[in-house]
Amino acid sequence: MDAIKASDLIRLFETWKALFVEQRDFLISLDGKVGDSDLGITMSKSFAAAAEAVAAEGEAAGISKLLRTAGATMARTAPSTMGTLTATGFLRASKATEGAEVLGTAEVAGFWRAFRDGVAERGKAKLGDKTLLDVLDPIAVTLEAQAERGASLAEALAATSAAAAQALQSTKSMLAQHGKAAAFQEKTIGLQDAGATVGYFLIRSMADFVG
Amino acid sequence: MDAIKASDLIRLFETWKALFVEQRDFLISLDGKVGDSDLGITMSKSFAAAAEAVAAEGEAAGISKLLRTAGATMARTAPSTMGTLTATGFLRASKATEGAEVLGTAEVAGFWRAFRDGVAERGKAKLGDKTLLDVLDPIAVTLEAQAERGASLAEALAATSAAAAQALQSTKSMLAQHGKAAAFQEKTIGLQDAGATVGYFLIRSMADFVG
Amino acid sequence: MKKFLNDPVNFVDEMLEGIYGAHKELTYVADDKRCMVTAKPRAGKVGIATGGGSGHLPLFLGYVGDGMLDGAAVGGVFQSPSAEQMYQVTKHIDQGAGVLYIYGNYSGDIINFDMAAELADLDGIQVKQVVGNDDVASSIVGEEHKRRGVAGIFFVYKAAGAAAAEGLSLDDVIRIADKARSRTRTMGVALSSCVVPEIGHATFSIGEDEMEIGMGIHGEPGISRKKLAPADRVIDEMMERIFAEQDYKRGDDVAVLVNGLGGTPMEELYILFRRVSQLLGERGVKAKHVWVGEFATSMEMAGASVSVLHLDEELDRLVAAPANTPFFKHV
Amino acid sequence: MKKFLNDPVNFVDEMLEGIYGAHKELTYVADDKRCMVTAKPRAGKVGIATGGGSGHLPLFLGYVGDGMLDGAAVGGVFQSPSAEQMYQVTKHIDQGAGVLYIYGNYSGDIINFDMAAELADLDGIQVKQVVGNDDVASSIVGEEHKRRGVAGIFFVYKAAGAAAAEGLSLDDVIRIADKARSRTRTMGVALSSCVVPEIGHATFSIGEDEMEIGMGIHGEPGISRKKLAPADRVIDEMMERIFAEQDYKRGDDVAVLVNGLGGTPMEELYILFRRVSQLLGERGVKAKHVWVGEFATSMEMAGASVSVLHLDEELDRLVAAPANTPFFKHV
Ligand SMILES: Nc1ncnc2c1ncn2[C@@H]1O[C@H](COP(=O)(O)OP(=O)(O)O)[C@@H](O)[C@H]1O
Ligand SMILES: Nc1ncnc2c1ncn2[C@@H]1O[C@H](COP(=O)(O)OP(=O)(O)O)[C@@H](O)[C@H]1O
Ligand SMILES: [Mg+2]
Ligand SMILES: [Mg+2]
Ligand SMILES: [Mg+2]
Ligand SMILES: [Mg+2]
Repeated sequence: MDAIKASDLIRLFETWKALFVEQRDFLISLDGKVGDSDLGITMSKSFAAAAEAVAAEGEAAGISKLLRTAGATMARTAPSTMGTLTATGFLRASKATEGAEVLGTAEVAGFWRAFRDGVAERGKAKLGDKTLLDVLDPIAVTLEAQAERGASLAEALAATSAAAAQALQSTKSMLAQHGKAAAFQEKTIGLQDAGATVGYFLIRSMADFVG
Repeated sequence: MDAIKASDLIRLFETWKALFVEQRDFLISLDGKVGDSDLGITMSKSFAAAAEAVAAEGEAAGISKLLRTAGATMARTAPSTMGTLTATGFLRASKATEGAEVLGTAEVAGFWRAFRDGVAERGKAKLGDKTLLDVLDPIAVTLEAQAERGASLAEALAATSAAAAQALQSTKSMLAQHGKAAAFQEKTIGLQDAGATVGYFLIRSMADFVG
Repeated sequence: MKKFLNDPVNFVDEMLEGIYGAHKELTYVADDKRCMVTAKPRAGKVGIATGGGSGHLPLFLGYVGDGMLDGAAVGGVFQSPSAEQMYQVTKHIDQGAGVLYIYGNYSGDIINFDMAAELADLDGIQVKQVVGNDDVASSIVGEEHKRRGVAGIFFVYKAAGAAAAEGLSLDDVIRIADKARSRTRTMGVALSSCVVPEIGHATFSIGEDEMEIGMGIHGEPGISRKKLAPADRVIDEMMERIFAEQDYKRGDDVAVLVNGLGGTPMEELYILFRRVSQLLGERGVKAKHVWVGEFATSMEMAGASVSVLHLDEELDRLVAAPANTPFFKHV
Repeated sequence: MKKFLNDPVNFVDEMLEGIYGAHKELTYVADDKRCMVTAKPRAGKVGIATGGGSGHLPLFLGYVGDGMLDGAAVGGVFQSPSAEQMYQVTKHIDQGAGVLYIYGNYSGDIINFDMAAELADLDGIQVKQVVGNDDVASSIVGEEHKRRGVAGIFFVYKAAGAAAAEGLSLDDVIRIADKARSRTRTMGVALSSCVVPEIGHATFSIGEDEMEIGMGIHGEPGISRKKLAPADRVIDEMMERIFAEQDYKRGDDVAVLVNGLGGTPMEELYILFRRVSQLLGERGVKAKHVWVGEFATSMEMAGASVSVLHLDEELDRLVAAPANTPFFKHV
């Protein structure tokens, strides 16, 4: 597809919901290695709730309003670190897409830039701290470059998904500085970050969705 | 030996002490089947303490005084059901042997009669209730009969030990009415009573000691 | 065995050292830490003593204090204190108005408390006894005298302790203790065993998905061992047996104690209480006083018990009276 | 998993139903049981709120009551409440004198409390924060801001709660809370894992003869995993780290909290306290206020922590002040 309409966004949330049902146990065990095992639960819960909320609201609300609903719902249903950070991300994306009828490459780039900025402000992590941000930043940067060179949405997201995959790999060599993982210090080296994994899943799934 | 002197009694307590060190685990598991597993601990503790106390007191104190010391020590160190009942038994045996220089067959019979009566009064069990009393009573009865027919101490105790062995076997078919075992009801059938086992061990060991 | 322990032989005495170090309002007599008494006895008051095996904290000694008990003798883990120890406590707490023993129905304790009462009698101290037998699971109706005493003894302490604090006579305190005893019923359920330190392994074994309804606090067998059911169904079964014991009428008041056996977290106890409360509500019976927590444990045993005291006006007042012990405070 | 449970999804809400049923002095706002407030707010008083994940009873909501806190928002097991829930509690407990948040240093909580403070600020409510970071094991000296908050937060609640009850201003209450925070140190040790109901299996595994010194209350890794040592040696190691943190002089007073993580029986906690008390004695430091019991748990986890608050005159007075909450009473 060339651009994401409000009705597509509702289906995208359905896709994300299914994604986290599928990845629930994987994320539980990933977070369990250097965390508290809740990530699979919070993500599957929050995306399920968000998908239902946006479906209930309906496409007539428009993209920005749907994203706001998704963010607010997630903040309520899964107020873990990642739950609140992704909620913040969607709330900021809602602001960034105000007035947009559809999301083409430029709008999607704006979406993820705002998402990244929201997570960065709320979480106060730096790049390299082994967090979600280490995937979100290359996502935003890649999408901006793709938009600048006039790539189609499918092309842009495919490239971004690949960049995110690589960025996720890079988190393996980082030392966790935040959240429960920070306590594990050296033991986190060699492991991919759980939150970054979620970031990668989101973008890959979005790329598959439009591709 | 023909009769038990004060010095012998001190050695007999040594023997009993060794007996319960040896039987500790067996009694723990026996009491564990339909009770709380403490019998091996309480018996080894109380006879160790009693043996040390009578040794410290010395033969000059005389038999009755030594038995009193043993009983009082046991009451203090192992106030479980069996601990207090055996303590009561030795205190009563002390009364019964007042003035006795040595314990021949008649005195030993008096010893165990008093022991049995003490346990019966303190514990309020009836014969057949599957307790220590079901071995103590045949012990007292057999010893009296042996004394009446003028048996030597070794003979009398050998016969009594055999009677006690049989009485212990008989407890297998009884239904426990007292203590923790009572809760197990039918499950106690087929098992020999733990307290009765202690009674049998005491008399068998006494028989071996004089034999 | 996963315990914080030094030499298991010293388990009880080191625990007691810790308790006296932490709670200066408690002291002991006869140079024996196992003979605990309150540091501030009240002249003329009926003395109340309890005792029993260690391993049940806050039972027994945890209830020594204002509005509750005056003394407690404790033995080794799950073992009775000696007659001599109880006698020493008795002598100390008698303030001329007599002494009441309140303890659980276990043969070892009975034998030793009987002996202690005899010794105190020789000194001219009037001693009476009320023996807790609240455990419904441990014998049938009609054979209540065979039942074990478990967590429900808390209500007997509470009522009798408040009565004694009010200055009532020994006869009145006995009457009230006995009334609280006869109107209290408990049902327990165990999920795992405990480990007696000197024994070093589990007292009994129970499958990973099993529970035992009615198990005693030393691991005595219960009524049935079955697959662990949802919390609400466990309570339904337990409460059915409790309801069958007394004539609870609409409008009646009860006091409820949901007691953890040691290893079960508080969160679960409240989930259990929630269902107890629903069932009482369905019968129009009001849980006027509620306590949820650990009141009589079996060390690390996972499990819980529910005790219900059928109130009358007098018990209502006494149960609500203030109390202040190191382990139990009511304001 | 040996738990009293219905549907694990309802674990927290059923627990809360039980708590409100048992403790009428507690209520909630925003039609949300997870937004707990005291039923009797005091006009003009600085409001104190806390919050955090469920599964730590009596933390957090157990300290809502006289002389302690005014409200608490709780989340799912080991999960932060939402910013919205905290904001609702904040709005309700603000009595015009401002609100202080006291909570533990966990990223999920910080992110949500920050958001709540922003929301309250828009309403013109003055909100300040003191973030507990007492867990010595979770970061080195010099990096104290990275340390987790554990049981020692009890002392921060106690001191700040007493200060607010005395009618002190928000600035004074913050100063006192921050002082209590900065003078409190905790070391923990875990013997077994807990089970998050919705996950259904142990959070981590640990050998039958192992312990982990410094483990966090959600199973975060500690300093060292080793063979379970005698209780006294465990305390020696823990206290050595605590002593290294502050300049304790002969004649100094401290408050001590020996906290069970849930599965460890009280008997063992007193054995641990005994050794703590000996070590303090050797240094001429007095344990002026002592609490032993369960104050911040991890459901059924076996283990314990020791918290030490280095007193000064002001903290001494405030820690000793009366308090009365459903889970904690001090008279
Ligand atoms: N301050 C932060 N900023 C951005 N991301 C963070 C931050 N702290 C943690 N994270 C991310 O959150 C992930 C863990 O999320 P989650 O399991 O929800 O945390 P918790 O269970 O501690 O609340 C980490 O893998 C990391 O990517
Ligand atoms: N009332 C009683 N009279 C006589 N013997 C008894 C009585 N009650 C129990 N016993 C004996 O005590 C034995 C158990 O002793 P013990 O393990 O010390 O009991 P507990 O652990 O209950 O204190 C039983 O096997 C039985 O022989
Ligand atoms: Mg997590
Ligand atoms: Mg026994
Ligand atoms: Mg016993
Ligand atoms: Mg516990």
